[in-house]
Amino acid sequence: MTQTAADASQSVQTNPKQSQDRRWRSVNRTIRLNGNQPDALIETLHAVQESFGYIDLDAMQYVARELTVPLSRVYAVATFYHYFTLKPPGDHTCVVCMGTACYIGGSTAILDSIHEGFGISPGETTPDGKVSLLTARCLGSCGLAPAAVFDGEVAGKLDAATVVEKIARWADHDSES
Amino acid sequence: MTLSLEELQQIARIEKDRREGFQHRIKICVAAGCLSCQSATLKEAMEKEVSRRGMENWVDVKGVGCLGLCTAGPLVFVEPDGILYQGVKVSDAGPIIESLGAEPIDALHCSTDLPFFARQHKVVLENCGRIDPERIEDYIAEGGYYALYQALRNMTPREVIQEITRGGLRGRGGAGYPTGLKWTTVAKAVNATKYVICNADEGDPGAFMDRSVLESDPHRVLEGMAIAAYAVGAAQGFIYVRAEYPLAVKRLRTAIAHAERLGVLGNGIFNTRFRFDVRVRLGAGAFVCGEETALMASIEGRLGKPRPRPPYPAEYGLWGCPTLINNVETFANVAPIIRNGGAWFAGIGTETSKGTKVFALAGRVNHTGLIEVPMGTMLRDIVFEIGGGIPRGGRFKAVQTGGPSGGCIPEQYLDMPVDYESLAEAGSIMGSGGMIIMDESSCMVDVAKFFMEFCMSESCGKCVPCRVGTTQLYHLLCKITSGAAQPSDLDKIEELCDLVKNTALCGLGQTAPNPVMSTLHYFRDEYTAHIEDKVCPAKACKMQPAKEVV
Amino acid sequence: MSKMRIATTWLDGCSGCHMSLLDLDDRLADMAQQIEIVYGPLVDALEFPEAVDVALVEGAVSSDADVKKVRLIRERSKILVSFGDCAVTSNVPAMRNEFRVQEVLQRGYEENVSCHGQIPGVGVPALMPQVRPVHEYVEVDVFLPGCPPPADAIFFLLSELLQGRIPDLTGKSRFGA
Amino acid sequence: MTAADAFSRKKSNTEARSVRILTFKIDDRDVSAREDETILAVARQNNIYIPTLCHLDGLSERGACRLCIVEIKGSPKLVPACVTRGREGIEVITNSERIADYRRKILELIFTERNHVCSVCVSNGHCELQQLAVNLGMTHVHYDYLYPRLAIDASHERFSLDHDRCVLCLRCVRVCDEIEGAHTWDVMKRGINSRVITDLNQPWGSSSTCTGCGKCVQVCPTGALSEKGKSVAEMVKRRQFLPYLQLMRGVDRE
Repeated sequence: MTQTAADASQSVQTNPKQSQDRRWRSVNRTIRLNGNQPDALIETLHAVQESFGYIDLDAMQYVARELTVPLSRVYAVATFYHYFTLKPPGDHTCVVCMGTACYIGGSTAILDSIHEGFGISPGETTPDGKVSLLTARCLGSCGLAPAAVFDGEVAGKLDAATVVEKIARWADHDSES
Repeated sequence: MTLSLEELQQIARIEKDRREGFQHRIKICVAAGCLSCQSATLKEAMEKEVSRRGMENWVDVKGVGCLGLCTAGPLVFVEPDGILYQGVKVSDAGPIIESLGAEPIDALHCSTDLPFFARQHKVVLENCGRIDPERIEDYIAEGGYYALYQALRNMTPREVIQEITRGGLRGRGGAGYPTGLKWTTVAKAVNATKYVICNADEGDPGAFMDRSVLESDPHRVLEGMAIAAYAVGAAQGFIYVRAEYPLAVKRLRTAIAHAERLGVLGNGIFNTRFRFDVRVRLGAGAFVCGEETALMASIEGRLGKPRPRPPYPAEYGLWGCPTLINNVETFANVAPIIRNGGAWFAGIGTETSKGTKVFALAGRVNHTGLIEVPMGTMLRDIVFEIGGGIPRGGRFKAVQTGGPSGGCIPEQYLDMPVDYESLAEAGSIMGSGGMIIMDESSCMVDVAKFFMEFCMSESCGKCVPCRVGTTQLYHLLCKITSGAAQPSDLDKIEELCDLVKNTALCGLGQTAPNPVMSTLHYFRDEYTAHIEDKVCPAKACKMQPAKEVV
Repeated sequence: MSKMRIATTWLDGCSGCHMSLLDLDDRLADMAQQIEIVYGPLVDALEFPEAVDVALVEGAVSSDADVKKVRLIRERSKILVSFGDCAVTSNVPAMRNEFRVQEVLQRGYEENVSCHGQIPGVGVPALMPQVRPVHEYVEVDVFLPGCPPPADAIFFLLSELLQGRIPDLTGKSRFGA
Repeated sequence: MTAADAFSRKKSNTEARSVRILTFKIDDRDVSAREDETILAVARQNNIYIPTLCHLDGLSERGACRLCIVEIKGSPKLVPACVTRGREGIEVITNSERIADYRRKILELIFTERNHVCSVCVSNGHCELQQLAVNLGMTHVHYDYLYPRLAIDASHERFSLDHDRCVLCLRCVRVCDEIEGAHTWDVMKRGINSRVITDLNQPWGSSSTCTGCGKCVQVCPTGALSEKGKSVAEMVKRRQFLPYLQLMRGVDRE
């Protein structure tokens, strides 16, 4: 529980339950709506991730206590489901679709060129914390293969050069500012 | 509050009058495919153009669900002229408005006489691209919730099930289990509490029909669920939907709220004693949760790991209660069957596979997108007529159906009718309806490896054959595609396929070897080329034979 | 009747299996009428001979020299026995497989020595990236697991082979012993 | 409690309390059984050997190791004996060539998954996995070993955890949850990356929920969980407490 999001762990110290942090309030709302039931574990973890961008150990501890779910079960669920991440994401995220259509459409080449250009593999973030690379099982945009999501926006019919250029823009733009 | 038939009809009438009031209606596809081509901005631009010209009262601009031909997005459909525009840019908004009532713009025009549109038969997708998914009135104007009224007021639960059985509807999630039979089992189970679950955890890579239905016509699924709940005696429903489909989730939540406000969900629906509530539960990125028992475990907030069956969910399901689980497309077929009768539905399709099926066409084919055809349509028609053939003069090699549980069907089966039995005979399955077309540039070993990697990382890890067997298979396939394999490795692959298929705990494991087995069956020479000659015939694999010790 | 020509060899292992062979004691002497040990650490032969009837291979395949050796043995022997756990499972030698060869060498020859650490490079066989059991390189006719296999099991093995039978070793020995 | 247990319990609660007695065949022998008994239980009562690994009397069933698969005559599907109930008139085959072959291969897969170096394992000679290899006639593994890089957790003052020996039977998870009630153990990640964990995947010694009862160690079939300071010869697992606790669970069931 060391270098987690500083503000998040701060609010833990001030007890998330009473926290005025709107992120904790959103988590607490989910917990309350589900009547603190253990079966709301996945819903609650979704709420944590949506609020904080990831799920850290403090949050897991809090969720376990509030829903009376064993600690190990919370960790098990948070790591079983690939949608959840325990690491803070970079400032920007690029999700490359690895569905069948995208795969035969060349998404591997896209990943290769991102690796070449920025030195990150799926699941990794650039050392400066700017860009995270993820893969998705299938975005359901098979008609536009190969597809990727750039900060929540789906883009289709991509090729390696376009993707690298888009990511480069993130990396450069932010370093100037 | 409860709703009467008169009120339902009135809503439909008002909505229709409202539509009639407009001289032109512009429908812009705002499903995920076109959204990723900036159709939302296009819609804004179109609205701006209309208001700039002060035409709000006779031109209606609305966002609709999927129009099908995703490859040509953003798509715009103009009514009542019936003109479809493709690849519409923001700058085209003005000219399109100008052209209303006059000659259509040739450069953007997309003929709806194309076999892609003409050969389709829409039941599940009948409203997709026609209605605004965020307005319940639009759905009602198309006859929505009338089937629910019919069922609740004029039919007994038994009659509802009989009608479904008469229609011959089979599960659209993969295995094709007769829906009527499933409902009967749950209806017969004795328990105060029962549940209805809609499986919207569409995880097959290459399948997006469920997403499209949820994004384009969410009320249809809710209505189907409510009818099912009435038939089996449930009062609570869950929709288990992938968190990766935020738009579908949002529209579902909107739809549920609207339906509750109107009284077609909730207490005493249509002045009966029937009550039904629906809640959305989010998946979290686990393919195995498409398996019934894993899905229920996940709804209960636990690890999505399958358990041995029996007991089946119909007897012992969610929180130990009898539970009906059907997939999105299955529920989407329910209302039309009740509205038009089982006999009507049974009149579409083949002897054993009734109705229509939605397929997601993707891969090396000219027209990618969502199509709906009667069961039994020839594979060749789907690929070459509707799909428009292989781009850039390529040669058809195989079509992959059924996702990671399915197989690759080679050219010699092109004249096969697409139904549950024929697909199984060809070594594949219907699955949820993904169809990936492959040409000569695809290496079949590489495709098999792709699916095995999928099964390996989606394996829940509970049973040994799936957990370790898929890993071993993946490693063997990697050896082949990297040129490091020996002939004996092929024996090991076949042996492992047989082992995993026969001894794994759940459907995911038991079907995981299918892509390997089917490619090995039809394209064995590609495997041997990799192993013996150390070449990839499709030139897709990077062969780096291991350094030999001499 | 000519004597059965037996060769024994020792790849990456501890020689424990050979010790167990010696534990046959007087039974070995009895058998001397029927067998001839033509190669192995116990006899004085420089090159692996031709036309060997039975080869007992102890140890895992660990270096390029092992690979060459085991292939030669296979070529020149009628029956090849994977003799003991290292040959059958790669056993303790394979514990280095979790690490890269360079890491292993550094640990063994530099970090863990008190003075003048140096990784030997000249005149020693190069290590394979991973230690593997014998049957991954050549076809094996009989597997005799055990660390070491008990003398009784070895006796049974040899007696059966002398009778012209491929022995069924079920229950005679086990992994680990 | 397995779904099957819970279901039959519920059924017997709602329906009449009479338990039917069935007769069927296991390996050509006529056997009789209560309808709520598993094929495995009936086979054991009749001294018919069916290998098991994840099963342990006194814990809920998982049906996960697949070693106890049996054939039922006339059906191509193999069923796990530990969770399948008998049915009137069926013929169960526990030891056909086909089953023996599958079991051996499944066992081989388990051996390839982790680094089971029996010769230097604390449970050498007292290990169920090692014994299974003997019982099933598995003399070698013909699949490639995977050689994962795994750690040992020796942070607990009395026990240690060696992932290299773990077969993911989850007996530890079940005994801790179902009998001790602490639920210190669970399994993280999925598929080939699954690992047993304590609490939030933290060192066992720092677990806030572990009661130190050691039941997990005693039920572990291999050397994955062991007691510190014991020699190989001493590392015999003691499970005497399980029948007693099982009895309590039985009382609870009445």
